[in-house]
Amino acid sequence: MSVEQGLFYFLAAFSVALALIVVLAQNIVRAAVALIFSFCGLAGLYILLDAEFLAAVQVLIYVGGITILLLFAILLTSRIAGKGVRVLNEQKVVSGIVAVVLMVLLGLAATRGFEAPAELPKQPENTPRIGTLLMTTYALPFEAVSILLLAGMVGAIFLARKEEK
Amino acid sequence: MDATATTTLPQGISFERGETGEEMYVNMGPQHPSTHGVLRLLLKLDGELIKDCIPYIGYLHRCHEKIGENRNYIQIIPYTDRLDYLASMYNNWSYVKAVEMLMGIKPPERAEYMRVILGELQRIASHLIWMGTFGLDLGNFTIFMYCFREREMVLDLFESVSGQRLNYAFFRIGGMPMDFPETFYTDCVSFLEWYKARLPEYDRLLTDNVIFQKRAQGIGSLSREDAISYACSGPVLRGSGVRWDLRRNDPYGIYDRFEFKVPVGERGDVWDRYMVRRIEMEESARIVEQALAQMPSGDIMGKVPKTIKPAPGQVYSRVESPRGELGHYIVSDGTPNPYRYRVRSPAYVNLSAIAAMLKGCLLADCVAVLGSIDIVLGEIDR
Amino acid sequence: MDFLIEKATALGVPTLLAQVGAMLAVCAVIILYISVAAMFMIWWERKISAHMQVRLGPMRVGGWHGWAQSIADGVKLLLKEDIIPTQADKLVFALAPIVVFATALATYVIVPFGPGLMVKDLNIGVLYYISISSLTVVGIIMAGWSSNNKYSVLGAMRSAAQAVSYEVPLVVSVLGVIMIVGSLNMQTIVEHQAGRWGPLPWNWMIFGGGLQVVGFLCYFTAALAECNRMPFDIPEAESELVAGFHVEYSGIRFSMFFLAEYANMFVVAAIAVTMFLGGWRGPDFVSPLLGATLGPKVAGVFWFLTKSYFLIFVMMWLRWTLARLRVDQLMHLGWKVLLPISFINLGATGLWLVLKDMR
Amino acid sequence: MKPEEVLEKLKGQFGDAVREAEVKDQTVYLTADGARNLEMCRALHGMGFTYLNCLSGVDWKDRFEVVYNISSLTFPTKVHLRVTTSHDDPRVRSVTPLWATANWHERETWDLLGIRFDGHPDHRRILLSEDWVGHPLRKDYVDEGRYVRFTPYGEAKKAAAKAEHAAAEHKAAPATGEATSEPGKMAAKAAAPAAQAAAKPEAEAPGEAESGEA
Repeated sequence: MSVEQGLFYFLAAFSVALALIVVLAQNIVRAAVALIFSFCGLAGLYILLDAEFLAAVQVLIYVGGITILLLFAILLTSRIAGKGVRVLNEQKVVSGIVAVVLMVLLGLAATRGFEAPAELPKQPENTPRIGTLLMTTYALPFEAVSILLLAGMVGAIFLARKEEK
Repeated sequence: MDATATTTLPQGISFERGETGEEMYVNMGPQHPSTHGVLRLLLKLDGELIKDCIPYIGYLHRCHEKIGENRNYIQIIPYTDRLDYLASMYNNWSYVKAVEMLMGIKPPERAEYMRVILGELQRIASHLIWMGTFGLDLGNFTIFMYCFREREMVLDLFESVSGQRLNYAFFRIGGMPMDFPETFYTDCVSFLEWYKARLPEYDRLLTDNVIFQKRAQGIGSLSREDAISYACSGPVLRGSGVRWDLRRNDPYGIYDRFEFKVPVGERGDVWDRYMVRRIEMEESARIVEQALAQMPSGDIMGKVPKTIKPAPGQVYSRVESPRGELGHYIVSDGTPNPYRYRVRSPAYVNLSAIAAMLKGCLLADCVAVLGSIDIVLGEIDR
Repeated sequence: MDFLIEKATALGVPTLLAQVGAMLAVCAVIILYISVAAMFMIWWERKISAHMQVRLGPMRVGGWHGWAQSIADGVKLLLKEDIIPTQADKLVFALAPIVVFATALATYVIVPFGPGLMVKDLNIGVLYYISISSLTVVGIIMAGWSSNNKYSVLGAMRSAAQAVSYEVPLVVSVLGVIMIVGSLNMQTIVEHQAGRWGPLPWNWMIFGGGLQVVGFLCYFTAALAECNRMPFDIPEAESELVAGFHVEYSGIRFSMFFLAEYANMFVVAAIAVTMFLGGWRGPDFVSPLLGATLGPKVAGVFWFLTKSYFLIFVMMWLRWTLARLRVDQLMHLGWKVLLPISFINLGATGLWLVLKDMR
Repeated sequence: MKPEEVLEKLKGQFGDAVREAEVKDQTVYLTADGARNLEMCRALHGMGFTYLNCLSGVDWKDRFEVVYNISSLTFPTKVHLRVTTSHDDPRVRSVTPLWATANWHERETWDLLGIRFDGHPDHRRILLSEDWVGHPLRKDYVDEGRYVRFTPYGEAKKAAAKAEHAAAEHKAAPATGEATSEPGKMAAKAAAPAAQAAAKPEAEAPGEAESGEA
């Protein structure tokens, strides 16, 4: 077992364990903190796949941006911070079935759907390639996503704006 | 932060109900580095915006006035030191002036000059400490150390005169207990030279600093009418645009002999109060210089009976202390103790206007507004 | 690090052992460096502030100008009782300083101390720094929230808001340099700043390399805010919030925050030097003495540290001179002043590059 | 405005309510009936006396006096107005609507001397804690020697109720105290010294229990 393999198993177990805490934790702030570390574990997995850019963006956007804002929102609405949150509700059975089905589907897709390459192609400098692709082949989807985000931003500003009297 | 904060309102207190109903209550103090002592402000906030403010005072209360009623007239002098402990000379001055008025004593001219010199040096020292702590409130550490350097020099001068550095108890009813030492004149002149050269230094560090200006301008405004209605005095009143200085408008002692400017502000905000004090720091130095030049020789103690027993009567005397109008109201019934002894402390009255100043400010401005009033809790709580 | 691994495998050590051993060795070196450098910086800041304020600062411990004061303070902090408030969330409370310190540690990976002298020459160097530095806020929020103290929560929230707002101008101001160089790799960026600019011996980014003066100023301002340094030290404003997010911490946990703060200061200055001030480039004056292999490395480290510590000195200088901004003024500066300026800088740089290509 | 003019105007308007009047230097010394203090102050305020320097109270054992030191920012005349009120039920009208500064002065006078100001917007103690018994600047105030009763807000009420209960048991509480908003404290204060002394152990008991626990 090489270092890479060992690291992979460690990071995978780490991410899954923390993801479980996110779902099961009674305390919402603790869940958010666990989410952060789970994301970090995923970033580690990306690095093992030589997708360094993706890893950095994962940390920057998901950890540095989204989860921080999440925590911020939790702290601002002080009533839910520090209080216990019910993890299970009445629809235990239904949700359990859905979860199992989803897991089976994903497992099937992972094992049968794609053909796993025998060896990952080594991409020493994938960041410039991503940049070039985004600006040439995928320019249209890229711009479409930008417009979507812009619309989201406008909506957020509209909602947050105070009513003028 | 805490939703339960609303339930900790003390009994008998009710804020007016706001429109949004999303107010929260924050206690500032009594243990807080920016309240300059033990002052507690209960703030009603809408987000960061201050909607209302209730000050709680009295943590240092020692019933100074009751103590005064149980001491004879001379014994009270050292107690007055403890009122405004940053400007003890003025407490002495206001008190002995009240007793002198009650007894019809006129101190000799040389004593009056000594009083003016010591008083104006005290004003410089007090304004220096205010400027330093005000800078500290707004996050500028260095000005604090600079101001303390010069204040130490003033205290050295006072030590050479009275042997004390903080609570001098140096004024006597009818004059002064002892003359200046020989070295005082040269020391004082060299201090003033040094001090006047330092003022532009403070300007470069604090007054001209854009961040500092942004923090001070346009916040904590007190209108002219409000300032008069709240009977604010000193730099707070002058900052609101009222040209009123007891040294000029109701000259006591020998203040009509000196030439000095009375600075006033325009908008009554924190910046105006800052600038008024900043200019007063120069003017006080000018007054000391003039007084040193004019100083006559002669007695320093007037004719005072052995036992101080004023005839029955009452008097309200006031002086312009660094914080404003410091008044003593004394009722005599002919015994060696005052029958009623009341202190009108300027910081107490100025602080009562804080709710008017704070309305509409941000929470972070609270520190600046409080600093601009220049409170001394020893005087407020008495 | 690769160099160490190669040496070790050449000596017959198994790969796995070599890799783990090299990692541990490098980590130990970095921790040692951070501790010593932070202690030095603390002492230095005390001396600088003291001399700016007509004081002397520490004078006793260790003899000459109290040089051992920081060591004494460090030992004292380590020996102090470790107090955890009863109402605190103990797990998060204990983890927070570790997170803050670990992120500070991780950013040292891409600091190019000299030619070839860096822990790992990552292709995504700058991006790595930006993403890791955003983790610090997580630690701060954890600390603020778990302390169960109103003031520390306020401090943590202010800190988070500040870091999120200032990260945007920080990244955008750095983008100009990345566009000019065309790489995120730290060593490549330094290499790009080689050569002369007219009569001047510097082809640095802020000079001939790219005229990124505006970018540098934007970066430096935003970096000050990222480090919570004056005039942006609102999260820990003493006169408003007492001490901000770490008000409940004591002993060794507090010292970790303290070390991380100074470690971050150094990293911020080091990145600024690398991106804008020519990195470790400078006159090589030691090669004649030490030979061609060691000489450039020593000179590089010398110049790199000199430049970095000069920037740190500027940061301290600002701290002891300026007053503190108000929260809304801080946000105003970040969003309405720095961000537009850095965008204009970015656009102008792009235009310049296009025009240069056309010529 | 000259001091004599002020005096003349006031005498013309209020007649007998002005009891003693004297002009010394620039100051008008007046003694007046406490019942008409607000009208008199309003008249002075209308004459241009916009600045209330000081407001104090004096306990003359048989009566209380409230003293107003009023001046103007435009002319040098000052007014020293003393209004008298009874010793059993000292109360005058509040002048806070005229001068905002009177707010704290009147609160302090209530706190230390126990003079009530009708129409005051925020009639609370200011320097002493909410649950203090008595008014220290009164000449007949008996020092408790040791102050052990400070309690947080919620318990202040309880302590006051206890004191009231104790006072009522000794049948010494006069009816005057009942009208106030803080009946417990007033009752305890207005009670004869004997009743107060008897009430003391009762009131002190919780404090001692606390210190015992500590």
